[in-house]
Amino acid sequence: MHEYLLSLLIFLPLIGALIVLVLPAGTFYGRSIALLIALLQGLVFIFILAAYDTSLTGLQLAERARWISLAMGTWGEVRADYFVALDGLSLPLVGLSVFIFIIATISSWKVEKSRKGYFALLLVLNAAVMGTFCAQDFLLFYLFFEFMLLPMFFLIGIWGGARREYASIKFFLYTLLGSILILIVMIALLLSTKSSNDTGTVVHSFSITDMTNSANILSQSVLDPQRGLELFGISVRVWAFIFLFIGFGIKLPMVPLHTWLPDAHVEAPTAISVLLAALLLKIGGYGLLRITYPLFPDAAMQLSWLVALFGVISIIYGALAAMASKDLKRLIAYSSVSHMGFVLLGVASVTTEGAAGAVYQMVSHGVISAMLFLLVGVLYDRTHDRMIENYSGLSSKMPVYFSYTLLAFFASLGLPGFSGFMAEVMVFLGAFKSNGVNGLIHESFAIVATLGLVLGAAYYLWTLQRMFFGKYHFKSSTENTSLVDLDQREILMLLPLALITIAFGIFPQLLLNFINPFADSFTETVLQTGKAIQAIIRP
Amino acid sequence: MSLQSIYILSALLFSIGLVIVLVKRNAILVLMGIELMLNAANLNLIAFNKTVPASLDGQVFALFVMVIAVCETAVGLAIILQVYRHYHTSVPDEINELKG
Amino acid sequence: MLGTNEKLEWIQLSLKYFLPELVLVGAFLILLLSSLVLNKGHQKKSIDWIALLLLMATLMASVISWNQTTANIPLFSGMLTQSTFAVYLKLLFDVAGVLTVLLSWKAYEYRKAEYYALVTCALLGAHVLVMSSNLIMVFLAIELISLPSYLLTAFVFSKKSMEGALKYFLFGSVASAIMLYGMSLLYGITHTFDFTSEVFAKAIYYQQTPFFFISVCLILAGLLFKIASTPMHPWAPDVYEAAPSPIVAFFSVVPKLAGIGILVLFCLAIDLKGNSSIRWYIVLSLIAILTLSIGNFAALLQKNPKRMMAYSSIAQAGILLIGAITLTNQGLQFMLFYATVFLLANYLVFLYIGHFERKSIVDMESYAGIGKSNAASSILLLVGLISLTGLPPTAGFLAKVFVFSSLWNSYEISGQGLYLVVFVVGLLNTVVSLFFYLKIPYQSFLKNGSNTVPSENSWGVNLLGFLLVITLLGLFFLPSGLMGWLNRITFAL
Amino acid sequence: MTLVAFLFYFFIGTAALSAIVLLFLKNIFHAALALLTCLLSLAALFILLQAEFLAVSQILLYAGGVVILIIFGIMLTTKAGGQAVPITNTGLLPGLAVGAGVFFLLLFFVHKSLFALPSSAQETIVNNNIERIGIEILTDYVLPFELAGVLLLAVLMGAATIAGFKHVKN
Repeated sequence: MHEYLLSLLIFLPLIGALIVLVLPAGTFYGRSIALLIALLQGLVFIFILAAYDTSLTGLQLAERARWISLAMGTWGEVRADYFVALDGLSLPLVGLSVFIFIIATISSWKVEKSRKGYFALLLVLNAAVMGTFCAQDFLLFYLFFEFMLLPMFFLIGIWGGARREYASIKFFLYTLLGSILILIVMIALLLSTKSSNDTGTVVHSFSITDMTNSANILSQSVLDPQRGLELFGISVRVWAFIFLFIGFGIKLPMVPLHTWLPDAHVEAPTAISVLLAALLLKIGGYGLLRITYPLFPDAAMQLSWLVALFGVISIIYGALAAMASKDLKRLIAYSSVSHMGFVLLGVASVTTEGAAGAVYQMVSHGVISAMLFLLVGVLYDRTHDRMIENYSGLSSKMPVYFSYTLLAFFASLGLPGFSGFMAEVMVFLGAFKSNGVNGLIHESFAIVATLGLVLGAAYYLWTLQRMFFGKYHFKSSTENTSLVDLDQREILMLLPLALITIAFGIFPQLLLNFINPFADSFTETVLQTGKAIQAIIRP
Repeated sequence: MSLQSIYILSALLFSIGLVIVLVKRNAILVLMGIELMLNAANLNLIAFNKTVPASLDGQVFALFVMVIAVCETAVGLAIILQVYRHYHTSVPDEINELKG
Repeated sequence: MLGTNEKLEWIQLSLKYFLPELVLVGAFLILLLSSLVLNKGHQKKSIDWIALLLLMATLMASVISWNQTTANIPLFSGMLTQSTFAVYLKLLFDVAGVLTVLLSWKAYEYRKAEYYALVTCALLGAHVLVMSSNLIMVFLAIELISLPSYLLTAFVFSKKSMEGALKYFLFGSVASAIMLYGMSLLYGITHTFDFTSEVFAKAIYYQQTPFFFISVCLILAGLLFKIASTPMHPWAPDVYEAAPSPIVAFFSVVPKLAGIGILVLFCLAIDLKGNSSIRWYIVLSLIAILTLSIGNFAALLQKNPKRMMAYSSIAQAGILLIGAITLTNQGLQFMLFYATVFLLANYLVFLYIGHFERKSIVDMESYAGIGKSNAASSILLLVGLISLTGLPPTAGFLAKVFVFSSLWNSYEISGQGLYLVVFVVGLLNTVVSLFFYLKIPYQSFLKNGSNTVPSENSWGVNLLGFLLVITLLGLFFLPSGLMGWLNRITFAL
Repeated sequence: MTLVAFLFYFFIGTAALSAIVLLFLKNIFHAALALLTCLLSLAALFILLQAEFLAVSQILLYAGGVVILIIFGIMLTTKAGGQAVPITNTGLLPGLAVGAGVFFLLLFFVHKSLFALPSSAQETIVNNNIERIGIEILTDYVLPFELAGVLLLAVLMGAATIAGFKHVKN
């Protein structure tokens, strides 16, 4: 049992999807099965937590089975494994995914249009997300990464709003462009690294662990730092870093590659917006921490300032664009861009605080953004109108809704006592420290980024003032819409989210116990390997 | 009596065949152009064979080319006949159901 | 020189290795006879079964000869060479033949026996073509494929299909005449037709002249016509639109792979193990780049699924060429892997294009809303298109990764900038290809159809589609078995 | 100049002339006759090149087969009233330019490469050419021979099927 926990986590939803597809159409079982599977995953995750040892660094609960092993004559052997495991980076994100999928399934309870397909796709997406966070083999990771694309495309394209086709295609193309860049680097890595435990013939392994170890780089290969291959005057290793950075940056999303996000959010149904914001964006940050930085530490040390710069641009631009938004959902989408900028800044600092802060921010933003999108969904369900200017004085009409919104806004703008505050504080600490510790990024980045906090407070408070305070008024084309307060199902979704933000805000140790060992080893490996490789390049 | 003049004739026949194929708008005439090109090749094969008297490769090849030329003509005319039945013309320009 | 008796003995010995082709000839004759007996009356339906059994038998014979073959064996006085490479391609052709019969099941009833006989004849041509080591055989085999192909295009007997057949015929005959002229010039240079012989190699080694280059280019023109590769591709869209869809599937796989096969063998011969002073990889790379780009960009504009697939198959030929240009063992093995996957995915797509065609869904637009009324079919079609695009989790992805990896590896070893250009163009084209491959799924899932298409009982089609999908997925998750087979193939001439 | 040499150049001349005429004729039936002239001149050249069997085949297969088929085709596809369809050209000048280009290119390279070769063109007179061809076809070339048979059968059957299809109006 113990050793199959992760596989269970990944394959449960796939089995669920099959069951949903096989069941006759027109029944209501689909959503029940989806919920059942999500809850079972919750159970599995509790077992995982019990089995996970926080005192250890490195991968745990590993499962490894030979998947592809091809003898390639002069090439040696190409090997890909089914290799899943957890560490302090994966575990919080897996937990977040399990939790968010339960919420998203409940939130999809009232989907009317072809239920069977919807829940089947939701379950497939579930499996892909779990797999992405667990995979420790590059090919396996890429497989799950790509596999998220189609379910998401159809979920937005079929169940979305008025401009769903445009939004889904834009989403698809952006993500695909990113994944092709990642693919190029994957091929280069495959050809340039060997497995650490090979005997005699060269074994080209996809294992990320093997690729991280700079001793495994084959001499005279494309990515060999000693060979120092250049393309247009820039080292191939730097190119590879840039490709990966762009590929994951699109997912994150980072300004200026973010334009797919507002459109996708505005058109997607509520549950899908929740998944998109809470989970899919995290894959960008996860990729940076898992692949981009550890695999190209030398290039990372050269270009961290660029990563930080894009982080700060995202923070400021996202906040400004949020302020200018008239549509509530678009506002929240842009606030996501702003918040994910902190992840970039944290990663770029390559300090324990910064890296831990980045992971913390990912989890925290996952919870808070889920809450925000659910709240928008609640309002949209009732009035089919998301324009901020059409509402005022909602607090008197929907007091419970107002209190949840207030809480979510405060959490999002980073008020102390909420998880967002902890995350942002850690990122700032890391960014300030970085120049002194490793000299990667300048303090000014951190200072400019604080501007993002001020702007965040400004647009949230302004929105509160416009929508909830004052005299009740609702301008609508259909007059007889009744604005009722939250029902039990909605509270069931929102309450756990609210509790979790508060819990992580007050007891950061809950999360940091898992994250810190990872953040330490991440910082150490990147800095040491980076310096070692740079020493090779410039002796 | 030199082989050079044969090569020149062959090149000439091939070029004329090519021009007919490119220029003429009648399927049957294009077919004739193709026959000219095949014959140019045959002429080459037989002439080159003269330089290797030990074998008859070139001549045998030319023989197969002739057989295939007959096959091609038969197939081509069968198709042209059917096209004519549908379109009442054998001029490809007037046949344009398929959008290019 | 061998005496007549030795030659006769050689012929007798050769027959042992010639079993699949003999079965094919037998199948051809049986089908001809049954056309006399069975075409009238209600026994017509048995023709499908007869053809299926005969082609299955051919497949079995090819499997047997695959197990027999370990090294290159010259057959029929050196006219042919039996090699693992050829036998593997023959296996692919036979699979394609069986699938063609299954796709034609219960359709195109008029003159069915002749129809199958012509398919058999073209298959025979493909078999012989990939074994050829003599230009006479190359020419004859290409005609054995081409002439039945012209006729098969006409087998819808409509105005359109006749026009397609005429265009195909005229273009094809000109191409083969040009190729023949090239062969005659090459004969003048080398004084032999056997391009695997030492005489040939010696002759061209001392004559790396522009004249030699031109005569080879003329020959390549004919081969590229069969592959439907730029600049000899313009016939493809018209023919694909006109021909019966099982035949289109056949055209886009069998002649193409046979053409690639002989192109590889011929290029290996003229490349002189890299000693040629003419850099043939440059020519092949340029052709591959052009083919890929023209195929993909032209496919974007198409409104008819069959025309779109025509351009798609042109682009796929480009990727097959990418596998071939390096002329290394590795690249060619991956090219064969790609060819296998391409065959399966292509037949899967044409299975459904033909299936929907019979429900009079011909245009892209008329696919709108089919995802609802024919959910199973649409999903299986989607998998086929995804595999052609090269996205996971289908074997198409792995195949593309393999082909591009070997290209990259060649770049790394040789440092030829051109390989890198091909690499980049190839990857960019993959993005472009996504736009048109997903057009049909886009219509069928995201658009609402005005008139709902009846979801008729199509379990037979879906069963076949499902099997193909399972194979495509299986090859992604467990490619080791197939790669193990391909590793047996070596390309020493 | 011997008689043989005279005949040689004479037939080269007729072949070239009839081909050029073929290019400019306006009547398709006359074009077929020009093609026939060209093919027969080639048959004569084959005899002079000691390829007698080929010459006979040329007359039987080309003159007797191809040209007759083509004339049948012309007769079946000309419009009612026996009026032959006038032949039209498109892009005659560019076409001619391409043709001339190809011709001079071939001429240039044939001249450079082949004429420069040490001429091994022996004027050996082989008496039993026909016998040798027969033996070669049934030994070395038995496979192509048989395959050509299969091809002929397939083509006859296929062409008959296609040509014999009667267009039924719905």
